[in-house]
Amino acid sequence: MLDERGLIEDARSLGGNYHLLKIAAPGIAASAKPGHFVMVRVSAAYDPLLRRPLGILECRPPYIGLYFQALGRGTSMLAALGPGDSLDILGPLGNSFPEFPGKKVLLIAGGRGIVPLYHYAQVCAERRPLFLIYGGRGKADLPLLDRIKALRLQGLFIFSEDGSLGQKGLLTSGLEKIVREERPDVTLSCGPEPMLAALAGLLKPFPMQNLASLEAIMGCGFGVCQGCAVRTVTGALRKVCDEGPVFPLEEIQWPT
Amino acid sequence: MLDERGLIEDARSLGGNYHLLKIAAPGIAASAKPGHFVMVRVSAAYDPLLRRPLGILECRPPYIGLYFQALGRGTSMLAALGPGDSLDILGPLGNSFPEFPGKKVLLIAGGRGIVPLYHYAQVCAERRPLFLIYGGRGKADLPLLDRIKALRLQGLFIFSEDGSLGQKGLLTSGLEKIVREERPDVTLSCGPEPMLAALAGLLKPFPMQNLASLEAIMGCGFGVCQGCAVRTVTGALRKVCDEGPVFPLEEIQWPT
Amino acid sequence: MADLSVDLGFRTLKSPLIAASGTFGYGEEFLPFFDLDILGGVIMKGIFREPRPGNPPPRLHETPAGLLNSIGLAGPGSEKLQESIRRLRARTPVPIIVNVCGEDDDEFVAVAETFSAMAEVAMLELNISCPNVRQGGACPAQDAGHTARLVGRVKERIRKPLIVKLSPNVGDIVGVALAAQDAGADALSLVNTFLGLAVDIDARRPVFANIYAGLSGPAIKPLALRLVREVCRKAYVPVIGIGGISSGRDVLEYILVGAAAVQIGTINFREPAAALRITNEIEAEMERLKIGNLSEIRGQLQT
Amino acid sequence: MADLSVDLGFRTLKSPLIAASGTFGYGEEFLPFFDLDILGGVIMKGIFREPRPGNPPPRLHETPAGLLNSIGLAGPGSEKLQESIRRLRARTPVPIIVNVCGEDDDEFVAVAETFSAMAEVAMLELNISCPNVRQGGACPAQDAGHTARLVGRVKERIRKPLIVKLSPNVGDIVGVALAAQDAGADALSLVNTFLGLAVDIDARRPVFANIYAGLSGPAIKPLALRLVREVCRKAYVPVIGIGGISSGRDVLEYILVGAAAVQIGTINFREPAAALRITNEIEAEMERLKIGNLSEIRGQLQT
Ligand SMILES: Cc1cc2nc3c(=O)[nH]c(=O)nc-3n(C[C@H](O)[C@H](O)[C@H](O)COP(=O)(O)OP(=O)(O)OC[C@H]3O[C@@H](n4cnc5c(N)ncnc54)[C@H](O)[C@@H]3O)c2cc1C
Ligand SMILES: Cc1cc2nc3c(=O)[nH]c(=O)nc-3n(C[C@H](O)[C@H](O)[C@H](O)COP(=O)(O)OP(=O)(O)OC[C@H]3O[C@@H](n4cnc5c(N)ncnc54)[C@H](O)[C@@H]3O)c2cc1C
Ligand SMILES: Cc1cc2nc3c(=O)[nH]c(=O)nc-3n(C[C@H](O)[C@H](O)[C@H](O)COP(=O)(O)O)c2cc1C
Ligand SMILES: Cc1cc2nc3c(=O)[nH]c(=O)nc-3n(C[C@H](O)[C@H](O)[C@H](O)COP(=O)(O)O)c2cc1C
Ligand code: FES
Ligand code: FES
Repeated sequence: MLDERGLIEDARSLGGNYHLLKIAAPGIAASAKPGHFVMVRVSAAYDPLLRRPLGILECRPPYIGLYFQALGRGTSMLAALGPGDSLDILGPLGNSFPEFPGKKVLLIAGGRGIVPLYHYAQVCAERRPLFLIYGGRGKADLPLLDRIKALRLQGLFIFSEDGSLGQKGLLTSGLEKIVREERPDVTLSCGPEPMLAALAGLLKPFPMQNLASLEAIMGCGFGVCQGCAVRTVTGALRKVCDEGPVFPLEEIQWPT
Repeated sequence: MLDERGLIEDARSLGGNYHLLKIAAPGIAASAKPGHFVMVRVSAAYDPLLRRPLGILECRPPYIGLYFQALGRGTSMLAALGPGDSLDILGPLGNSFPEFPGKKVLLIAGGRGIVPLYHYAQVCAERRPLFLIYGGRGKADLPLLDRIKALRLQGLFIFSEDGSLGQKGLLTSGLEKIVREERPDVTLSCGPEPMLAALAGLLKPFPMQNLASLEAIMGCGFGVCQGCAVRTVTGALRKVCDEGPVFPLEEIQWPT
Repeated sequence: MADLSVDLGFRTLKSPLIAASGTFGYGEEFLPFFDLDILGGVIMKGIFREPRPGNPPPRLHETPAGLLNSIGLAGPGSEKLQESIRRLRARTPVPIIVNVCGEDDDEFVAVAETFSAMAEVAMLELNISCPNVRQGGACPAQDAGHTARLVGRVKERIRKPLIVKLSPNVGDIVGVALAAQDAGADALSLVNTFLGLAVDIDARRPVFANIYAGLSGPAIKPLALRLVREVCRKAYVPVIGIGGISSGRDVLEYILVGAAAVQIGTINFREPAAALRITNEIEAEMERLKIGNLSEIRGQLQT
Repeated sequence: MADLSVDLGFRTLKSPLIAASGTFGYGEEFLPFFDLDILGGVIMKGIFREPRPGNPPPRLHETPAGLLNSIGLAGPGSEKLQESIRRLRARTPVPIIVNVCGEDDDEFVAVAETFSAMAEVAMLELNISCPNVRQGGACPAQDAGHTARLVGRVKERIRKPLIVKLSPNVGDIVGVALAAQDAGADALSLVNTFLGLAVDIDARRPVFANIYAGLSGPAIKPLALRLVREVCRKAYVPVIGIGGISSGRDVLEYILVGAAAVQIGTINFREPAAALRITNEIEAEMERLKIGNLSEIRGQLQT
């Protein structure tokens, strides 16, 4: 973990509020693993005050790739940056995904939840059978599709709520069928909370290991502020930033 | 006076913290006169909270030119902008310099105080005899010299404290001689407060009209916050933003 | 279209948005930027009987997302303000509110009487909470007894609705609020600026001659919103929320905690047409949240 | 080279810069970023006797230049903290300070006794000012009498210097400060966070389950600096200034108003090596201003 000044090499808008940044951050790139995230300082001034957590999309030392949605003030400021601009990045953070050698792995990505799973697929696709379910509201929410197709996935299932790409509907609507047919050993998921909550219910009957990468509001990203607590089924609170962001899906107390 | 979204057409660093911006701001450019200034919003976020006052260096509709020193947080953020970036600009503000048709005018500029005087010279040099005294710490503080030489000035006197350009010394050291020789009807001055205070003393014996453009910390720039007060010799307070920034030199109570 | 009107009980305003005293000059300065008649009201810069120069410069100091001011209620005196009010009335029908000041209680009463007599004035706001008049920041609103006495005296002599403006620099703002209410305040407005300090480390002096100054702007919003909620829970007269408002969302936060209307201050310096933008944002939020009139959500914070 | 050491009377610290409780974890987390031994001290996250889960999420809400937190003093309990302290001591000689909490006075005393007995602990800081334990934000530091009683009881049972941490959410902070001092506090630290509120307009609820939360960060600096000056003018025990510090200049401002040392909080989240940067900035400012030791300027604000 280190705090380094990253230099933007390439900045790309993918339409629909989605952005890609390629950043030279040699220290972080040297040790980033799939599932890790970074905390990015968006402003030299004190508004916004906090850094923003972003997953690592890919890592090709000395570069890391970020993929994000410009939603609020912080991410909009990030979206305005271009090549030559620099920004402070703290990372790699969090617990990352285990590799699961030899296991059949199903990746389940909702919207920007693709980030850590893309990274996982890029690193692990050669080594084991990988399947990916990828869903979004519509075509515009799935701008990484071309890159995903270039990965060596054993199976790719696309869902869009409006039917503009792949199957029409929420990805959870097609999930059971895919699981029954492909019989994965492990699922790795990332996406909006309602999606993960639904997954927790849908996957319960199957004898698999299910890991999910969570989001939470973060003050620090390295375990000191206690701001990122998430409640587990035992009622205990865990820190998403350093005890996670990857947790067993069934350990989390999902909102009902 | 209007608040418009200016589009940066050209941004140039002149070294030594000095920067030039060429901004498309058609509404402001349509009515800006020498001595006018603008209030520039430096950040979309609330830190820095206030706009920054900057003089208008030149005005070629639809463009205005700004020339500024990146000193603190606000001006440093401005210095980071480039072509294609936009920024909110309120102007033209203040009372501007009278034209003084037919009069012999001596311009006295210290450092970035060149801004309104350059504008005046550009607009008025063809119409009346103009002299300019321009001083700074050293060569690096006088980066507009080439442009100034292109103006049709009747006389140009350069001073630098370190002697790296023109005569060595403060411009006030050579002032009396120049005034005696050229016998101007009017002086227009702008520069650091100690320079203006010294001018007030030096020019007192001469029978001229002396106008100075002042700086003050400004909250609004258009007369509503009362933040920019300056004390006059009568003890009264005047607002630099809308009663100035141009005042008769001898009306101001200069610090001793 | 959302209906922005709000009911203060004694009067209905076209909009919950009122321009705060000291941040909107004498109204006229904003005519180039938007039609003032979209506002619920315009409050004039605080006024004393006689002209006052105010405090020596510097009078402003920027802080992160905030502004310290020590203007010291510079102003032209009652007579000149009457002229400004007539000039503004000639240009716009927006309700004009006078921010009444005084060095002592008698002056407060005298100034209030003067403007109560003006047909152009809709209401008075009693500024018992300016931290920049006395060194150390003391003001009548720091004492419930003084507040009650003063409000009572002023109410006796005026025939216009009286808003009493409270200070956040007190231990028990609710106590002062209730004292003002019981003494006859028709509405309460809060907050005035928070006492703050800035130091010039080179000069080893406070930045301001008066030492302390008043903090305003987005930085104070969470603090002001808390105080407004506390007062709204206990007062029955309408409360006008003030402090750091810079967006339509901010306005809805204040209404949810119980404010009947709000004032915008420092944001007017940064953005002369802020009131227009915020009005549009309030409308947009109301439509998004399917709110027909703000009375539907006023004080409806679920806890 | 500037000499950063400061004298608290009962102890000399290597630097005026202390890491504030709740913003520095248990120290270890910062070892990757800089050598903690440059600091005057490290204060552990506030501790109760038993483990506490803290408040439900969300626990943080960003505001302009500020942070609202409602962590609710989540922590592992006294026993686990003792282990953390031993681990930290094994890695660095930096003075370790324990931030002592309690649901009631007995618990404060018990926790204080536990850590007073630990050789690794340099001092205790009595956290009587956390706004996130009770709904509404009430805490012992809002009452001078309660403060005096509690400080007196704690002092009787411990053999380490006691810092008492004050709340800004009071009418008369000087009164509470003097009560703590007279009851035996060896030093005072202020301020803890300011009570604030944020509202979720979509849910029509407060953002936080506990309704109010504590505001920290650069936004509060002008307010905290004012309060620290007021206490420094009246107290004779050393005062540790806290609130929004983010630069070496800020530190010098606090020293000029009379603080003997300072704590940095929220800035540690934004910038894990903030303490290192600020240490360098203090040195640079001291050299620029030709200050050999901070005692030369402590309390030297010219007014
Ligand atoms: C571990 C982790 C990894 C993430 N990876 C990505 C990614 O790869 N791509 C991407 O687009 N987004 C990602 N997010 C979400 C991203 O952090 C938020 O969208 C972003 O912080 C919003 O900031 P803002 O300033 O634009 O929004 P604002 O609404 O202005 O933010 C205000 C505050 O809320 C917090 N916040 C708002 N939404 C979220 C959220 N969903 N999660 C966490 N904090 C939030 C912000 O950090 C800030 O403190 C990730 C979040 C986490 C926790
Ligand atoms: C009418 C007018 C015209 C000006 N024209 C120019 C110009 O053409 N080119 C140029 O380089 N500078 C000009 N200045 C000065 C310029 O406004 C300041 O240098 C700038 O505001 C500093 O902001 P900052 O954020 O970089 O500094 P910071 O130190 O971060 O500023 C903090 C606060 O102090 C104020 N401030 C600091 N220094 C000054 C100053 N000298 N005058 C006014 N406010 C100050 C800022 O506005 C801000 O409120 C002008 C000032 C005025 C009043
Ligand atoms: C420069 C300035 C001048 C002010 N003058 C007055 C005044 O004359 N009378 C008054 O009641 N309040 C005055 N105030 C306080 C504001 O009306 C308002 O209560 C305060 O600024 C908080 O609101 P804000 O955060 O939206 O600015 C002034 C505030 C500022 C910043
Ligand atoms: C997330 C968070 C947790 C905190 N926890 C504690 C605590 O456990 N004990 C305590 O005395 N103060 C606690 N504080 C208050 C800080 O120590 C400090 O007094 C306050 O944040 C003001 O300083 P700052 O503006 O530098 O952050 C906490 C502050 C924050 C932001
Ligand atoms: S984000 Fe600070 S502890 Fe997790
Ligand atoms: S800057 Fe606001 S009145 Fe002059």
